[in-house]
Amino acid sequence: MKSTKFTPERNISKAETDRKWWEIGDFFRRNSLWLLMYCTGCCAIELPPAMTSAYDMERLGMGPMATPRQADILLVSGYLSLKTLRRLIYTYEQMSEPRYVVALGSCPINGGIYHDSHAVINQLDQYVPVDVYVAGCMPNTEAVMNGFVDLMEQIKNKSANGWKKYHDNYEWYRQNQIQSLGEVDVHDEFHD
Amino acid sequence: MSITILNFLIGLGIAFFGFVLQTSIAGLNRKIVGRLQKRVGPRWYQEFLDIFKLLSKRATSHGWIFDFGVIMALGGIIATAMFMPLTSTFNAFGTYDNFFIFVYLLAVGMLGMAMSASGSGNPWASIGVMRALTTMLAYEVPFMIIILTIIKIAGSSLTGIQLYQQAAGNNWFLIALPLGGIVGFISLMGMLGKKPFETYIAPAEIASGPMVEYGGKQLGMLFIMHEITVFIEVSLFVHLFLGGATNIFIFILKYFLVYTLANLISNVNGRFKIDQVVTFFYKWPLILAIVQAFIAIYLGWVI
Amino acid sequence: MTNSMTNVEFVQNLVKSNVNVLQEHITDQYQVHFVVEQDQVHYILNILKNAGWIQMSYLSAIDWPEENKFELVYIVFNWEKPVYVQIRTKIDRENPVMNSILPIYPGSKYYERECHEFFGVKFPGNPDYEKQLILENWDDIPPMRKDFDPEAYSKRKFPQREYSETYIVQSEGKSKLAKMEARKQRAESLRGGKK
Amino acid sequence: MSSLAVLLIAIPLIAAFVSILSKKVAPYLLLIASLINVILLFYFVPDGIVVIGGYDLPYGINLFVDTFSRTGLGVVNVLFLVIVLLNIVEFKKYSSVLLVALAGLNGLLLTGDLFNLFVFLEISGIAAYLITTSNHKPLATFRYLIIGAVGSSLYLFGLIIFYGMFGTLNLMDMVSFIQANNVDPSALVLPAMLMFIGLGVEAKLLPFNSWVKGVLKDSNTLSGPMIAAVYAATISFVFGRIINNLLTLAFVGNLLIVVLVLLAVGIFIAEAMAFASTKVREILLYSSIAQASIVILLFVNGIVLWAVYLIIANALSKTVMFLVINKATKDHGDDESDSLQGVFSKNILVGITFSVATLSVMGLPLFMGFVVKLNYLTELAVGAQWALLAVILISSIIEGIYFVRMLIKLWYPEKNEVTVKFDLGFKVVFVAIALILLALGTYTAPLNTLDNSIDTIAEVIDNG
Amino acid sequence: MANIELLLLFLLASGIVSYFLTKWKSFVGSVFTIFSTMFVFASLAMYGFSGQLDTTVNVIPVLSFAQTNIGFYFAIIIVFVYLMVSFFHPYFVGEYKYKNSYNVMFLLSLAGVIGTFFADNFIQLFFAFEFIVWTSMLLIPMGKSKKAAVSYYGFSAAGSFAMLFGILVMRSVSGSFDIDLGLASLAGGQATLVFVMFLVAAFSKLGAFPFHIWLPEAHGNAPHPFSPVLSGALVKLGAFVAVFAILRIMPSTPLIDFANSNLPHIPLGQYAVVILGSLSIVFGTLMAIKEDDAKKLLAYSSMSHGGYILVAFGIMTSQAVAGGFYHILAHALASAGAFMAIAAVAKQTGTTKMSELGGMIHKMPITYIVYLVAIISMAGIPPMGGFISKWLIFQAVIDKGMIFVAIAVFFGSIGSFLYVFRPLAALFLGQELREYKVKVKEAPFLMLLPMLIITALNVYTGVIPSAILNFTNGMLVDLGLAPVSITMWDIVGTTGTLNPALIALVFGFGVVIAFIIFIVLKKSKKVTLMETYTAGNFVHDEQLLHYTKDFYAPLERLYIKYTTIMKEFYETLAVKVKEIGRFGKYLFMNKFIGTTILWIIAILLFLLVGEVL
Repeated sequence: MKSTKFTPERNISKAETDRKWWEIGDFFRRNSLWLLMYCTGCCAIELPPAMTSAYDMERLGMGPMATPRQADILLVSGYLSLKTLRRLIYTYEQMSEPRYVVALGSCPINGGIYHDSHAVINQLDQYVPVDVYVAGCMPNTEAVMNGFVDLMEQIKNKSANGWKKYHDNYEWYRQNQIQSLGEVDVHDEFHD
Repeated sequence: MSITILNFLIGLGIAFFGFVLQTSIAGLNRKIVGRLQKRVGPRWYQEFLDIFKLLSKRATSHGWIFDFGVIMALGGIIATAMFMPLTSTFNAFGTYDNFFIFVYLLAVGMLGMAMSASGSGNPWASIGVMRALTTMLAYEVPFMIIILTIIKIAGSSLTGIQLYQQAAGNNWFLIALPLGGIVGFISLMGMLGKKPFETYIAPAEIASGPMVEYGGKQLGMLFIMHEITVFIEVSLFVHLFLGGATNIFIFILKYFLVYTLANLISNVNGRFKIDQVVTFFYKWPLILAIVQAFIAIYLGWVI
Repeated sequence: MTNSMTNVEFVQNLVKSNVNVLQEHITDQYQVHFVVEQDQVHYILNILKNAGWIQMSYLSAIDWPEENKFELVYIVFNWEKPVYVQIRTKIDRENPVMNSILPIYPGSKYYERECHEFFGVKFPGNPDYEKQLILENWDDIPPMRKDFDPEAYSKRKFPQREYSETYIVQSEGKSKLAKMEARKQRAESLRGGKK
Repeated sequence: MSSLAVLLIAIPLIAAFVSILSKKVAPYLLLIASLINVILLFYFVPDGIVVIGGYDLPYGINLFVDTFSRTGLGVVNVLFLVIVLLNIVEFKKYSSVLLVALAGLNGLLLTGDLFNLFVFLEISGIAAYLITTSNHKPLATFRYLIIGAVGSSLYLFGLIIFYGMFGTLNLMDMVSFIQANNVDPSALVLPAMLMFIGLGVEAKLLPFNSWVKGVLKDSNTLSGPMIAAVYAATISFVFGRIINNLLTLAFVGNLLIVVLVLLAVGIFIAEAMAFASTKVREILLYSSIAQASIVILLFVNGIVLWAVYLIIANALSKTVMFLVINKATKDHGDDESDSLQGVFSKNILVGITFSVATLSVMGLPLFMGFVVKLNYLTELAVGAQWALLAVILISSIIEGIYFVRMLIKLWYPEKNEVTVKFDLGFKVVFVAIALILLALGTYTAPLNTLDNSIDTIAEVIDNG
Repeated sequence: MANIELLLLFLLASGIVSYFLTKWKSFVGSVFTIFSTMFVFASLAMYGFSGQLDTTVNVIPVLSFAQTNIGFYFAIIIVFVYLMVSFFHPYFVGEYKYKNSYNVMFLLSLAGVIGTFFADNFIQLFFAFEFIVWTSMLLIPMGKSKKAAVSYYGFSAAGSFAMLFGILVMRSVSGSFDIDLGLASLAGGQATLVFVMFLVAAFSKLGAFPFHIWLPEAHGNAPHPFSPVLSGALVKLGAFVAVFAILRIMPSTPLIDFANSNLPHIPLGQYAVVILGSLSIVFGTLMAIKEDDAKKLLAYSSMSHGGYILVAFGIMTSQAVAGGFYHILAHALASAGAFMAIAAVAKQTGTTKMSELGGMIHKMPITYIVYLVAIISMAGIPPMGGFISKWLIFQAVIDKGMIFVAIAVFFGSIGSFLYVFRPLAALFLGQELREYKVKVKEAPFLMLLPMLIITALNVYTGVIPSAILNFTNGMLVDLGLAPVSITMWDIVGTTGTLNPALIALVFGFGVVIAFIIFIVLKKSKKVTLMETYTAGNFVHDEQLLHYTKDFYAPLERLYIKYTTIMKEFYETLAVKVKEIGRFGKYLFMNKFIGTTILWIIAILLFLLVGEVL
């Protein structure tokens, strides 16, 4: 004999509740993005104006963070030499999920002015999934801020899943890294 | 005084209220500091967003001591907050709010965090913990001398101290013991880790010190712990020096003023080296504390 | 400034009197360079060091593929008599070997390692000149040699981004020099013609 | 029967003359004589006065046997027998000298006549000089001879003055004469001090004992224990008897203060000297100087009983310590405490006995030394001698430190291996003495059988 | 009815038996030691608490016993520490040089302990006191350094001879060695002299400020199983003598009492003790912060806790003395637990130097928990026993309003948090060094058992103090002080009430909530210790990521220059005595005979001149 009190049908499946939680999480993640400023190249000079009174990224909830463990965004600003890329991959793997990569400048896109150099890689998203590219050989601050807002949009409509891509086809990325860099985890005489 | 589950729940309520109050005031303060630097500044609930964002992320853990330390830290701090009286009439455990509980249960929180930080295996964390303990050694002694004077005058239960200050004829200890108030505020800056004494979370030098290895939920829990610690320390200052509060709104007002003043001073200061912190605290604050204690106890001049 | 001239003269007499100089050139009152035989280099560097040129500023090589020679350049500096003296020598390119000057200038250890890494010059006498210094896991010929083609290496090792059609900017034949000249003119006019 | 006491002196003398005639039989004579002496002493010799020769006053001599001299004789003869037994094989040719020494020592303890005491002093002194020749250090023996002669001649001057003043040489008559017509003590100062210094030289008191270092620094298993234990015990007994009866009458007012200061400074500096030295035998000899000064200090303060027990305890411990160290130095060659390190790691039993002896000298519980030290300190406290008490306590701290340092060095080997072998005879003696020290330390009943009236000369004088 | 004298004889007998058993097989000998100490502890505990220990003497006439509350309190704590440590013997005694004499000396010193605390006349007290000194002195050289035993004996001998001097002075006044009669009969100048002498004994045994040089060397270098006994138990002898000195001898020193009534009414003598106590707290803490060897660090912590006990007894209010007694129990348990944990680590790794150790927690988690609870109690943090005693002492210091003592006391309690954390971080946490990854495994069960018992006791004394405080109230009444008012759960101090059970409950409640928060959220990814943030560098050597060498370097730099003053003072003292000795040798013992004759003539002339004038 079913009780007469009104009990709603429990038809929300577990995946459903998870997705609901994930959306709420997205709202928080969107509104409090922490940057790990991996200032590899010359585009890093665009960041101070982004933080100070002119553009003030803090009103978007964004702020600089000291260590990869605490950061959400890995901000690649400028060209990536082989040695820097190895450290970048190591740091990327240390960040806590979900994590995003924002690449400033044209160097991560196609090698930029260093496209023909033996030391600089030409396309960043072969090695690390990049969510937002901000083109320009040194994009001005407004472009950078737009890039961040685009990232927020992507998080909102759940398309900023570079980190999931990194999980799923980790082998492909790994193979690319080995092909270009030889080996990621290097030993040298000072740190052994 | 029989202790029932109700007391525990009230205590938990106080702790939660403390967390919410402090987080929102911290948000407001970030706004004020933003406006100070002529920029827009974040929303007032930005701190909440940060904390819940951290709790939603998937973190990494370095072993059972790394997690147990965080749990012990947050547990210790919540326990301390449960004892905290909000107004002179309202507190969870009646007359058991002895001053020493706060100082020493706070130490349990510090121990938990220190343990898990150095358990994370990162040298930055150990250096951060060393600096935190050295700073604690620095600001604690002058503060305790002033507390000695207050307890000598008004007994060691916080509500007792509040009632003493609110009684007719007596005024706030900030006015009754002026030097004590100054030393208390400087020690509060040390306790909160505000800028001149922020050597143990120095983001530039040791990559945010003990917090270097925390991400996701551990960092979120440590942020909650930090907020509640700040609540405890600032409300201690309010109860000890500003005469506590008869109703909740006065308490919130005094709380806001003290925290904002501390924050503003913090934002115009550089950062001390760790041995400068120790020599600073053992020079003027200690001398002031001794003079104040001498005047208050032996000469009996309590204004 | 009479004494600086005498410094250069002083250096000239010093070097000429001790070793036969193949070629000599004074860039200005602070820089002078001499080209000497390979086996004379150690001798002249010793003399310079005793005369006060105690700092080894730089050691590197220049690749002359057509002469099939490497030209090693040693730049030493004297703090009392401020003159940069460059000692240059040409060594064989196929089997470039040059005894290390570690005993004279201990500081040259890393320069020699770098020179080996980027040019392939061997420096017996320096215990760890083969060790990797700057390039990590480099798998090609030393990159600074002229016969090394970085673009080919870049194309081979790093995947390029494919674009659907090629955007090639056609420059209208105005030479680069002419453009620079026009720009200079406009800057002059803006400055109001003052010298 | 009563005159058997004379035999104690006579037998060794006769044996000595016979042993000179035939070298071969000398060691057996020595053993027999000392054995007879011990038997005689314990079973046959009664108390009382033995008058010899019945001459009138200045020439007549009488022997005086009472509990005080009996204990002295007992200790000396038994220890003499033990040491002789251990060294008879090695020092065969010294038997006649040892016989003379035995006669002299017994004579010293027995005689009641002061001049006779001087004679026996000379006899035992000569024997002592000859024993020290076994150290093969002629210069040290020569120095001991000269100072010994100076000492005994000073004693003689004192005696002559006393004889001049009181006309008698007999201890008892002289004391009763002084007490009868209560002579002004300031008159007695010079002779008393002369006699004090004379005997002080032989009793190793500080300013007068520069010979001790030469003799004991390079002693061997015979001369070490003989000089340090047997001779020291005898002289302490004799000196104590004279102080207790005769010199106390003189030690009044500031003379007493001078003597006490002399002794106290002597104790402290002796301990400091031991603290400063690293050679094990030097440490032992300086500590025995300090102990000797404490004994004399007790006699001067009238604490006779515990002084006697201290002499016994010291004699026992010193024999063990000197025997062990001399034997170790003979085998190892050098007695520097660093080079002798770890000598006990191989022979544990000898190590234990040596440690027991050292701890007893330091005055630590469970050993005789503790009981004696505690009691004589209490007696001093009763006598309200706080300054002396403080000096003794401070010097016993210093003594404790250097003894512990020495003990730990001897127990724990460092680099080189020290191989020293002690044969059975030595071990038996060591264990026996250690057991005595341990027994008397814990079960203190036998110690309180005797009491302060041990020296009965005073009684004899009072009741005629 | 446990007869004390029989216990003593039993111990002496078992000492001899254990000598032969250890000679045969060291494991059997050590197990025998465990059972004999257990028997002694059981018999004492069963009859002691109700106070009917049989004190009749039938075998050895000279001994005489009396059971007092204070004596029993000390005895039961120390015998308990002896029992707990004896569990370590089977694992450690095997490799010492004179292993069979180790068990003997251990049991003999235990006999000495019982003899001291149940003595009713001073002679037996002194007898047992000296007996402990030389038995423990022979144990110390079996550890690392031989010189430690010499300095240990030097200071202990100085202390006990000073006490003997006091006893003799008291005897000359009261005529007998009886304790109560002697103490009561003292008055005026003599009382002060005896007070000072007993203080010297207390300070040298406690290792407090002026006589603390031997403490780090003896505790640091003693054999691993013996240092918990040294610092947990034997230091308390000093406290026992301090009770005599401070609380029962009332030296007629002037009272510190200016016109104003707020000033502390403490006699000058007691105030001097309090000042020296606080000095030893401060110096103990400063020296401990700088120390690199874990055992020396804990030794300095015993010095600073000795200072707390002296301050507590010096203030002489009922609260302070109760705090002092409670602190004796809390510190005995805490330092015994800490030393045993370090001994367990030293057994596995062979060293106690913090710069060579790291990451022990991964292989020895239970030892880590034991050490953690021990240092929480040592630092005086709430759920553990140390907090109660420190709270009582703070109440008393504040009540008396002594500012400079308060500075030292608060500095000591915060400083103790600093230096106890250092071995925790250096020894147990941080990177796991490669050479210990394979070799180290958890301590065997027989070693863990005592450690866990002590941990449980640490927590018990922290949460439910009423049983122990009742017992200490009985002792306070013996000393003529008002008992501390305690109800079932909380302690009523002069300035506030404390409910330790409530604090522990609320702390547990807080931890449960934090645990719930932790569980609800997503599980975090397990990561090894080497994958830490190293600013991008690839580091492969654990040593580079392990921060232990001079942990508090910036703090050290501030006072490093002044740390060796006291040590140099004592070394120059020793050199002075040596110089006197050498001068004496030069003066009296030189080769030239003339000097002796010169001395003889000089004395004679001095006398004659004296006489003639």
